[in-house]
Amino acid sequence: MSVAGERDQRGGINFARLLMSFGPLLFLVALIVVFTVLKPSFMDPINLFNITRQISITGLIALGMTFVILTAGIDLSVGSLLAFCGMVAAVVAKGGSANTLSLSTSGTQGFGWFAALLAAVVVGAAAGGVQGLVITRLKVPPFVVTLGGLTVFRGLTLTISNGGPISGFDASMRWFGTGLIGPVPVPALIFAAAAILCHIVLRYTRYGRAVYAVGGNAEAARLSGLRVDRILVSVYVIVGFFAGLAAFVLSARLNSSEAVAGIGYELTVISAVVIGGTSLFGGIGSVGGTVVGAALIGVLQNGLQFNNVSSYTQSIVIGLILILAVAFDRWLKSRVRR
Amino acid sequence: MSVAGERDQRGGINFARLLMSFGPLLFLVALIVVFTVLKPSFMDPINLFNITRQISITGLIALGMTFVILTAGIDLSVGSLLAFCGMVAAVVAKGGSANTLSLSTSGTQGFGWFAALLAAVVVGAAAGGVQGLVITRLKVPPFVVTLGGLTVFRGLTLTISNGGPISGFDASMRWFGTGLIGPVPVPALIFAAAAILCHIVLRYTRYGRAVYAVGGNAEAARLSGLRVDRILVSVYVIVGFFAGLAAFVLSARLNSSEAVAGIGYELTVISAVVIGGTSLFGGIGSVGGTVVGAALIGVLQNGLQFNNVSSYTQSIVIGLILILAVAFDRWLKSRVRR
Amino acid sequence: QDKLTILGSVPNLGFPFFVHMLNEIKAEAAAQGVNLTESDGQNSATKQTADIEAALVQKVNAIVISPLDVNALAPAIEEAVKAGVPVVTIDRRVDGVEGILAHVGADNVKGGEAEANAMVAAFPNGAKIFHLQGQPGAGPAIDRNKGVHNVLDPLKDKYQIVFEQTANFARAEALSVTEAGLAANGKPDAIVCANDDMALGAMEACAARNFTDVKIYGFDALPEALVAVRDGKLAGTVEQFPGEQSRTAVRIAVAFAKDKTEPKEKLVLLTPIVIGKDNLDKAERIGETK
Amino acid sequence: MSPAEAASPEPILLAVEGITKHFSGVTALSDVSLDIRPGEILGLLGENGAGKSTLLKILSGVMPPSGGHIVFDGADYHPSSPQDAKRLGIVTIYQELSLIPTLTVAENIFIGRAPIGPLGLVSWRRMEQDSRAIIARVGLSIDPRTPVSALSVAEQQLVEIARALSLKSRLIIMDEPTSALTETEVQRLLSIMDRLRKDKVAIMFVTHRLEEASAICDRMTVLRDGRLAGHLNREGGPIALPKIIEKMVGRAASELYARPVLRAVAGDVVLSVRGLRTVRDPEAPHAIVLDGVDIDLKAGEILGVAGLVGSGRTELARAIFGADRIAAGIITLDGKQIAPASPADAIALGIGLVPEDRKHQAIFAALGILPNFSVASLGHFSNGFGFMIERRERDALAGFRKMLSIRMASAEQAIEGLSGGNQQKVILARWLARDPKVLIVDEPTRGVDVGAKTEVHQILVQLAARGIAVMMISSELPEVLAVSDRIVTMRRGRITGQMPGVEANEERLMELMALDRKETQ
Ligand SMILES: Nc1ncnc2c1ncn2[C@@H]1O[C@H](COP(=O)(O)OP(=O)(O)OP(=O)(O)O)[C@@H](O)[C@H]1O
Ligand SMILES: Nc1ncnc2c1ncn2[C@@H]1O[C@H](COP(=O)(O)OP(=O)(O)OP(=O)(O)O)[C@@H](O)[C@H]1O
Ligand SMILES: [Mg+2]
Ligand SMILES: [Mg+2]
Repeated sequence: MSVAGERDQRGGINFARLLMSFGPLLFLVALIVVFTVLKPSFMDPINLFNITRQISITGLIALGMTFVILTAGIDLSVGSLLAFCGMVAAVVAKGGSANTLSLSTSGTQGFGWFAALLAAVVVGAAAGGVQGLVITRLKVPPFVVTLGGLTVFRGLTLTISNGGPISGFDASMRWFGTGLIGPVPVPALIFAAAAILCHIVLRYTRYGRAVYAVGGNAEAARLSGLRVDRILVSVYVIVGFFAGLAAFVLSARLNSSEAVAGIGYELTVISAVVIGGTSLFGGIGSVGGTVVGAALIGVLQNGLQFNNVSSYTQSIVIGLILILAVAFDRWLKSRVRR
Repeated sequence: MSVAGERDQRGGINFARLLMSFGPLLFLVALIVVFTVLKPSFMDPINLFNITRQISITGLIALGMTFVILTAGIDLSVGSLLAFCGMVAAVVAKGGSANTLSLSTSGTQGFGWFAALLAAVVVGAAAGGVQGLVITRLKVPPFVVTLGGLTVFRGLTLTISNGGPISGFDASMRWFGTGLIGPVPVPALIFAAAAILCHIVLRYTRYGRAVYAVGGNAEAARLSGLRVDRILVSVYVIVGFFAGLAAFVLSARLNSSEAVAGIGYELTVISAVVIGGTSLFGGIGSVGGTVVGAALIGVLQNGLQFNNVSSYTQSIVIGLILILAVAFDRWLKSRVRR
Repeated sequence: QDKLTILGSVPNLGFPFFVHMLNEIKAEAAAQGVNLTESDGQNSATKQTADIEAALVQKVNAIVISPLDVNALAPAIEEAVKAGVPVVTIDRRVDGVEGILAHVGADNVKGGEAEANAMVAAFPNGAKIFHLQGQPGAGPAIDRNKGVHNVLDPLKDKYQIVFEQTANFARAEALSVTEAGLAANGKPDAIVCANDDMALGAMEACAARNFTDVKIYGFDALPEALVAVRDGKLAGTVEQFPGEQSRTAVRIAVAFAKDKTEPKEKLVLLTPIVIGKDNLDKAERIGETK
Repeated sequence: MSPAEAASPEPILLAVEGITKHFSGVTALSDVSLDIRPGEILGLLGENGAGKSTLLKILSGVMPPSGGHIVFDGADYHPSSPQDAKRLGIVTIYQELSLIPTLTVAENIFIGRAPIGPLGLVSWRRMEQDSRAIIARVGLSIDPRTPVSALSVAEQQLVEIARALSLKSRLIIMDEPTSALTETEVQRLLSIMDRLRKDKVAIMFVTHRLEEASAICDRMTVLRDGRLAGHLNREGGPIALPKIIEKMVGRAASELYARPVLRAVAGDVVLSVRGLRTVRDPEAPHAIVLDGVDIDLKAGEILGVAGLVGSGRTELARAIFGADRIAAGIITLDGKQIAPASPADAIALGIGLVPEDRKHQAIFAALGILPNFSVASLGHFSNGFGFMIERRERDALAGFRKMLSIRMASAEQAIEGLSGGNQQKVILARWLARDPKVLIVDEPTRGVDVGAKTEVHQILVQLAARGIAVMMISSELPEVLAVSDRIVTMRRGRITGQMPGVEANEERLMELMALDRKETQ
């Protein structure tokens, strides 16, 4: 199940086996091949970097969502929270002048990118924490709490922005969205670093063990002395943090924070996690899977656009391929197990 | 847990106890009281009938969704399927002339309302059945299959309608959306009849009890001799049927089938079911709860609009009240049990 | 007698265009000394219908509405007309309902045509074009798309749309879609977008590749786009005068509600224009830019 | 019981011929044959993992065999689902309970066959009335409208038995139906089985309690490592235990339940409980679960706790462990008053609990053995930065694997794949890794085979010898008698008696367990 967990006897990762046992990855590779054959320029590094940059926003949130879903929870509020954090970051970056529409990058009278970043992640984490507390203290199911959050955060965003965007950040902030280190886009690097960090946390730390245990059997986890409620709150803090980070990167990339940002992201993000093999019933899954899931969606969208497929047909094809990728994975697994 | 199940010793339904033990219902009553105090015309029968008509569309789908969620499944495709069925109904009603935009209600050269209704529910049920088969045969989780369905059906809808709406149905068809029987809107009557039927099926038939059993523990249900896969397919057929019925009523009401109809309905519908006390983990819930959940959402929206609350504030208030209603329900239940 | 109350309903307050529209309705209502009930369709025909129904129960004296979808809102508007409430539609015209007091609008199809014509004028010798469409199935997306094609389809030989995709009226999507388009097709001469948000997203994608001479056209003339036009980053944006439409509509509605004054014209059509660097002063919201 | 009749020439009802079953890699059954006649009770015995449940699942249509064939009532029998079996009158009580937790007792009993009233609709009234009678047959007197999730494991087991008995059947398959039951219920079940035998119903019976098997079975088929180890017939008297054990383990049986010699002298009182009360529902005064329990636990002793189903033993363990809320009472540990508000608190104080419901309360089914083992000691196996020190973890597991002779393939293997006995040993290892002062074990050998059971007993004795205070709750009196230094009995949430292990015998304990409260006053 765990992508990163497929190791051969000597402890190294056996890629051939990994490929053969994880359907979505195989599908991803197949798609890349098909798109390259259709249009060789698909493999142009510019395009590949475009894809990594594009998946980095929802990918970052999907990392946090992996923690949540591993505990058998869900967070539907991420799209709205992203818009909210983005707006907060913009207000901070522009020094509190909420409705400045100037696109000029000069003479910012605001608090700079660092304060904006800090504000976005702190607000995101705090909002997640509040939702986590409502879930654990008031015993309201995560679906309901975060569905409420979805409308509440959107309303708050519209209220602080009065419906409009806040645009025009200084170059130092924009670098996080549009900059390159060598040939690699900064958002992609941020995503990669975050993915590695999350992988390490989930796989090699005591906290990660606890997350799997709580998702695997919450009652057994409690009877084994884990502070289940704290762990549950923490995963919502984490996903909130990532929503804030993604918001910062998105605002930097678009040079604008919009009230309508992130609409529908919850489904994209949850798809990435679920296609990556994480079970909605908790306890099973991995960061590697989520990265593959996010990449699959990104490659599919980009490849179809690349071939200028009509948007109607795109919808149909994307839907079918997502189902097929998971069906194929189940089939592979059923061949291996039982 | 079961609204309809709260009975006193002598077998009658004890309303006082029901009220005191089911938070959302208490909340609904409280909201109605508050809105009436704020603006007595809220209680105007016309307004009340408006509310029933407004909730009937998502309410119908929520009835079907109750079956699905009782089996621990989910259907995210309902909004798109609604649009798809609506478009099919329109094509049939207008006799195959897909792009007729005339609003004229005269001289229909189509196949009439009955054929349109039949087409909508058959297509809905069939689409649901296909998704059910993919879920049970290919063992793809319902979340993934119906998320795929969400994009596939939308793409199909756009393809058959070429993006535009199909409008202008004859009076006999429009009656299902706008007609009255006595003072009561036809859509509300359809919803009420369907709700009663679903309640009887779920509570008083072997099939209904089997749905609960499958959701409570699918493996145990199988071992007890239930045909689990057939039951699972059947609930997706049911929700598809209701999506088709709702599509017909909506098209009749708006005198138009739109390609963008039903976007985001999945969340509204699932909220109604979940707020009504049905567990996303299956096995627990009731039709009565779903009706209360749908009514709670409808009354909230109408009441806030009635009091001219700004739409941004509306979002915030609705989100908070949904969470509170469920939190209150949990609190009531925790006082009674253990 | 009590103050009159009118309903002002717009399709979706998530978009700045409609926020502006509602603000103008609000301002004019205040100027006319009437109460205003606000309604946000939240991008749902059923929600906007429900709002109208609620307003009818409350016996508003007039309705000023920009319908989300002209077909789907027709029954609700018909209901209002039947109930004897004067209705003035803004921006999007509802055909087929008898008895609407007046329509004040600027046709989206005409706007699309104006946009395409501006682009054609900028490239008399033909051009390679990207076209970013709005949300599939949404009324304005359909109309604007129609307008663009009305102009460009007969000129197919010279003006090739090499890349045509939806970006759902959203900036982030426009950015990604344009990036893919640029990677697949190289630099175009022009990008025609169905709203300003998408134009601004396309602008970022071009800027990232240093394609600063691509002419990008938006739609709606939002302040942010006007700034970009002024700075030479966008080639133009279509102005439909939503504020003027709104104010006119409110004046007509209030006049009728007060003393049955019939409007001078049942149909007030403002011709959409393309705002470029040279006619920025014609833009309605130029005052909001700094 | 008339064994002579069993040998009478009834035609064979079910014949299994050369059945084989492979799971990816594992061969669970290899060329197994057996047969059973109407009116016969066939015991199916074997160690954990011998393949008993696999065979029964094949017979009841849960899974197909990989080879071999089955004849039922003279015709070839290939069930493709449990309902095929049900239709032929083959009824199964599964080892892993197969009740629907969210439904009521009545509905579980009538699943798929609810009584239909005049309008073709389910008649709840009749369903509930009939259920009352059905569960009374197995000695259960709960409200049939109770949801199954609120029942104790034993009560669930009884409901499941009652359901099976209420079905029209020709062959009843029982996979460890008694594992959670106390003596009284077991006796009742055995007498029901005896009656069914007279009605010419065939019964296939799996148990790890060999006394039961020997008392009721006409014949036995013994499996070892998936192969047929032999058949045993009742000849004149019950089949002797040593003979069964020898067939099961393949070597001569050592004395069962021999009191292990290694004994430490009980030390000071470590844990002391005074006036402990718990209530299930604060607003319903009759819902008292524990009603003033006083108990002392000394270092280095094993305290056995005996009681009937529902006597409150589990509640006592959970209350001490901080898993349930306490209404009144004082708990002291090492002379200091403690008030654990959660298991985490209790664990930090040095208390451990092996819960009674392994599947729901102890194991993380989808996770590997390693995380299952270390979950209660993550602090111990990680460094100051919170990183796991896997080497230390693996070494510790390897140590316990040897000490407890856990049979497993690798530390990564999902714990689901282990036999019940080995799962239980992993759970024990989980607690041993913490080196607790007090270890409470609730039904520690439920579903565990004789060999492993003796091993578990020995482990408990070793723990006590290391100075750990062990409290063992068990429904098996022989087990309580075999290992306990001291025994207390419970009845309706109260302690009804206490005696040194050596002075106890089954009769005395039963008397105290069944004593009504009025009689004690
Ligand atoms: N679904 C499965 N997948 C893989 N192996 C399995 C599966 N079910 C059982 N096994 C293996 O088959 C063998 C026989 O298991 P089975 O459950 O039949 O034993 P049993 O005799 O019933 O043991 P116990 O007394 O512990 O219940 C064991 O080695 C077990 O690990
Ligand atoms: N969560 C619960 N909700 C309602 N009733 C419960 C719950 N848990 C246990 N009970 C009931 O409480 C009583 C005491 O149960 P407990 O488990 O403490 O008994 P026990 O002595 O351990 O017996 P056994 O474990 O053999 O059933 C039983 O009647 C049981 O049905
Ligand atoms: Mg077994
Ligand atoms: Mg117990």
